[in-house]
Amino acid sequence: MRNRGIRQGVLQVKLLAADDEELLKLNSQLNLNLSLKELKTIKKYFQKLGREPFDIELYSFSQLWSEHCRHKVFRGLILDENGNILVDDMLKSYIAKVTEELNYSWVISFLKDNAGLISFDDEYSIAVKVETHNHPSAIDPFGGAATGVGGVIRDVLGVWASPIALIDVLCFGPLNTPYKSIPKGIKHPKYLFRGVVKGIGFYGNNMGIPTVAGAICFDKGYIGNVVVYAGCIGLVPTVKYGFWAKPGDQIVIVGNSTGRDGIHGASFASSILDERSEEVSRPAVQIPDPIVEEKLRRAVIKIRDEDLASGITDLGGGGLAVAVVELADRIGGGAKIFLDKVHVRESNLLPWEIWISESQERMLFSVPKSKINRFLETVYSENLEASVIGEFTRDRWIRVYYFNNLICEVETDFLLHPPKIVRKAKWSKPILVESEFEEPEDYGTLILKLLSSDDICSREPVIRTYDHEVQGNTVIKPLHGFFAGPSDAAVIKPLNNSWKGLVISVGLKPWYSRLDPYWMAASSIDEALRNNICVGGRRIAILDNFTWGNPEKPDRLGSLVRAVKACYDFAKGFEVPFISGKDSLYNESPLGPILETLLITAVGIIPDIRMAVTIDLKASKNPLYLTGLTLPELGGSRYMQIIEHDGGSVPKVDLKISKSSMNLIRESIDKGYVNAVHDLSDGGLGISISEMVLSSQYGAEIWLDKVVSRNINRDDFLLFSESNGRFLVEVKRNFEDNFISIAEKLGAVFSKIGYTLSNNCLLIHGLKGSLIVDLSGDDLRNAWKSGLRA
Amino acid sequence: MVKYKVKVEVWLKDNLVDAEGKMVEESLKDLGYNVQSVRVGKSYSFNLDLSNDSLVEKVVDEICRRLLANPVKDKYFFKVMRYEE
Amino acid sequence: MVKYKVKVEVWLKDNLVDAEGKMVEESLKDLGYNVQSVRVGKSYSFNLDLSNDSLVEKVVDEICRRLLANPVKDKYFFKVMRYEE
Amino acid sequence: MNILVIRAPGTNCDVETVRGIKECGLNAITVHTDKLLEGSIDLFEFYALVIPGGFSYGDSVRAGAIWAAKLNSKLLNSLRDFIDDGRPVLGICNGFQVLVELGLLPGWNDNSTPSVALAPNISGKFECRWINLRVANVNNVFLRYFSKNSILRLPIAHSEGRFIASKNILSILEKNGQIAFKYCLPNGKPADMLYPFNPNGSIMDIAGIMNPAGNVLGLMPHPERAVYFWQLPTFPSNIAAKTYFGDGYWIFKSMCDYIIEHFQ
Ligand SMILES: Nc1ncnc2c1ncn2[C@@H]1O[C@H](COP(=O)(O)OP(=O)(O)O)[C@@H](O)[C@H]1O
Ligand SMILES: [Mg+2]
Repeated sequence: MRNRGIRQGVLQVKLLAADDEELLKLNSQLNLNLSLKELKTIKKYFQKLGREPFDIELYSFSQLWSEHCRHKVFRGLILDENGNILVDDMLKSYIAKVTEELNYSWVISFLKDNAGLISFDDEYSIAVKVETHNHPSAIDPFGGAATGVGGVIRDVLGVWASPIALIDVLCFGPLNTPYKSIPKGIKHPKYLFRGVVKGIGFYGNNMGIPTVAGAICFDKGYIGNVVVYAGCIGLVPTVKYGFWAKPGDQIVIVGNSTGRDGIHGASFASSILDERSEEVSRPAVQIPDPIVEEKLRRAVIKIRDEDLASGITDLGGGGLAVAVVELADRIGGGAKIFLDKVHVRESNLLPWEIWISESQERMLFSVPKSKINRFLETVYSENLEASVIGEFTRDRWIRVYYFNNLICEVETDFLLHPPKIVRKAKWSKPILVESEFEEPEDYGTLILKLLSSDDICSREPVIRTYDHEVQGNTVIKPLHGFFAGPSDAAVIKPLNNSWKGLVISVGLKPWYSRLDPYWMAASSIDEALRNNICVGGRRIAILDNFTWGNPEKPDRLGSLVRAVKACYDFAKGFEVPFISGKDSLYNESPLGPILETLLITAVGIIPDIRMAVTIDLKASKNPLYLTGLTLPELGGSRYMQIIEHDGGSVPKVDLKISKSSMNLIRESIDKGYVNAVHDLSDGGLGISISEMVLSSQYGAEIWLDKVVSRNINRDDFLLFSESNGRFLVEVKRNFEDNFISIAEKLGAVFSKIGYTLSNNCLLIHGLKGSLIVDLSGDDLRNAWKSGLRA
Repeated sequence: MVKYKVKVEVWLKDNLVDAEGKMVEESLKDLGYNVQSVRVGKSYSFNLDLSNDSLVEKVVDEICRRLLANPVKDKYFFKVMRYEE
Repeated sequence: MVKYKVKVEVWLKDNLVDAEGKMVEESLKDLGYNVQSVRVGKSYSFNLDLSNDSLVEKVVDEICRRLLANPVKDKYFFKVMRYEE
Repeated sequence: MNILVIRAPGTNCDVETVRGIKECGLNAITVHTDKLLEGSIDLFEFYALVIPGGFSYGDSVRAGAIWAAKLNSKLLNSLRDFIDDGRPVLGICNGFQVLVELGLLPGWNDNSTPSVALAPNISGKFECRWINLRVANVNNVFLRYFSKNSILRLPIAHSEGRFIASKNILSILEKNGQIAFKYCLPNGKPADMLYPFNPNGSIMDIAGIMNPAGNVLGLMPHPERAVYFWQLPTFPSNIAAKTYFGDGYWIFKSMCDYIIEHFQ
């Protein structure tokens, strides 16, 4: 099949005469991860060129046409069971459409660059990107998670922004999963948890970027596949964001030397984990070195401020191959690359390995010839290595040389346009039996049990291992107040001469996917926005990150389409644009597909951080209001999980109720009518009120018969329903009337359910009027702080 | 049950640039020592209990490959010694 | 000029809790291995050129005290071996 | 009257440190260590030296060791002259580690091998949290705005902060009044090694020490992260109390006012 090529280190591959079977054999021999249709398209292309390809050319396709780089499924044509078109290009028809239709002037760049950009004030913009790094973290949790953080930081550097905050969202199997139940080749959740948390902290702490928000959840749907999302937020003077590269500009690679680590990362990220993954995939895992990236950050900012480059991009999935081709495309041209010029870390690298290596901490620049000396001086002054490896050309060809031999010559356009894929999707509503059960007797114990469960308890053992204060701009911290209670969102004050702040929050409700991925997505959006609004956020933009199973299976794709459809419906309904996102598919293991997971990240602004509101109660004798409607929506709730029942109805989103609730909170924060706000989320009213009390020196007394609800006549449903669109508010008593009149003006659903107390305790009266919960702040705190000891 | 004392050393493979080693080399030169080819590795020592019939070399090798070393970039050696309490 | 190959090992003193060792121990236990008393150390290997009359042990000890170990918390061992190129 | 904030690869708290100093009315600039070693910048143009936090050289060998070796090779004598001249030197977190590795703290002999150490935290983890500190001695350049036994709230963020010294050394430190801060309970009682009040297992709860003359201070907590009211974990409740500055501000302010008085 293969012949020794004439050129050193390069093999010519016999493709032109290969039949389908031989193509597939070649595919697996070279580890290309391409489909037959793609292989045939490539074969036809080389028939047209009239020559056999070199291995490096095939590897280029393997990277550039990977799911990871091209979003083939999201861009594909999806048919229903009968072969009718369900949707063509989900990215365009659902996600981008929201942003296009809303057409806000403050959205600077969406869904096209390394990160999405929104304006912050007249001078600055905010860049945001969230990445998944599931596969590498499953194999090597420390290295995988660390390089996930490193990669997303480079995405933000890749739009000339300086990183100011990080977020991480992690999903693991239950920590108490029995060892015996774990298939071979898969690591225990505890091991993954420790390694991932350590890796994330390692990278962010070393770089000096505060990790300010995130989420952690546990579910048996993650035993086979772990989820690691890492996000980065950056700040850039708006005029400095842009791309000015022209043909003739020099291509410079800066940073770490290139090695054999991370070869095939992009195609690995689009394949399925199995028993062999640990051995086979280890090479795909990269080695993190945050100190090099710290130097890169300084260099990028200097280069930006002194206008020394005309373009920048990170070297991520697919390495040089992908970065060079994409930049060439943005210029509308091609590129000439001399691979022997790349600074390498090991001596015996093959040219194709240099071309697709994913060694970390490297960035690619285009530099006008006239500035190249000053550019290099700047880079060297930070003790970084750099190599000029080629230049951009006017003609639309990618030409790669190795010691004067031309070893790759393919058109830019062809490299960027894999054949469109067509896939079948189907979704059928799961048949769930409604379970019936008695009301519990002892609500106090139940609340403590929920508070101490791994899903709800304090994330302190994790959060404390992340530096969330470095840079000195973290106003609302993930754990805030005298008792370090759980914040709904983080607030950053990025500029010294302005009180304006940035509000960062997340929404994550994957366990609702079992009931309906549509309402799972809607609930995630509602939660991300709620959390943001609680502290005073507004003008919110969001990001979507999907983690799903094998899209070649119609049921997996069917649920994906439903979730993406909800993203359109509710982002549009809430009038919040998508500015960036990412999908990670093929998350499968011998245990089946991963629990379908959508992370919504929300970034808002607050005009003056001095108005920011936290969840801790701030005085006694103030009224406590609950906004929004409580429905018997306990499907997938934390309550049902803890009493081990399935079924129930999934929380839906009523746009009108949610929006009026949110507007009420925002206006009352603006006017200074409220002291504390917390949204109702995991564990419902019972847990939210507990969290407010355990965060403060004051207490609360509430009456469940005052809660506005429909079709509920049980205390447990009132306490633990997870209906969306609800907030608990401590209103300043002398502004109570003002609060009510805003609520009425907005047509919000709301009621006064109780008061704050001077004693640090929680009292809850049930429907029958009797006291069903009587707990001290210490009881609540001790329970809440007792969990997550891995 | 058999008890072993194990010592493992993990080094970056020889053909890979050792960034930490270079840094240490520079510092030692700054301090006036005439050193070359500095490489930095990690050492581990631990006690290991095995059931009678397991092969200690095989288990320690597995430990190295799964946790202590990344076979793609690292080389490793180990020594085992049986002991009684 | 005399040439030496030097190997140094640095470990936290026995009476100090080795936190990294504890973490490694937990991870190994998570992976199902029955290990105890894990300790983690650092190793250095380098070549050293000395003028004929200097005492190699003295120089290497100085290197350890000045850079590779902090004698307040670390213990260290080294081996030196003369070699010809 | 400029203050020098030096950095090395991996330093990452320089920007907010400069900001904190400027808030007190003096100017501060950040300079790469290489510039000082090359000699293109002269230490004596500055009236104080601040070594900020971060992970210099990736904490290779051990935290602060490589940076200390760099400074040791070319600058140690100038640093000693600088200190003998009464100019303040402040080491924060990684900077504290560097001062210890250089032997400039405790700073009572000319031997540059360290006599104390900052070992990995006993928890085995990086710890980022707000802690309480009790001021043990105010007769120095940095703590003039506090009284003895006042309680400070500052954040820590490190993985190698466990202060270690022999009994003998500890008794000299105590005798000389060189212990600047100790970790304590919120009510000011000794933390007595209790985690997380003593967050890293430091012997005698020691969080910071100084030289006998009181112009060199090293501490694990980060004053630059406690300069403004909005950086404090008690925000927004503290707005009502009209506290504008946090305890970190007063450390910088003390240093700056000292410089103005002594060198202007
Ligand atoms: N993995 C994590 N990394 C950083 N911060 C986290 C992480 N997990 C949770 N947090 C933070 O802890 C606080 C409480 O989290 P959580 O209880 O999940 O909040 P909510 O229920 O409002 O989503 C939030 O500020 C959140 O950002
Ligand atoms: Mg919340």
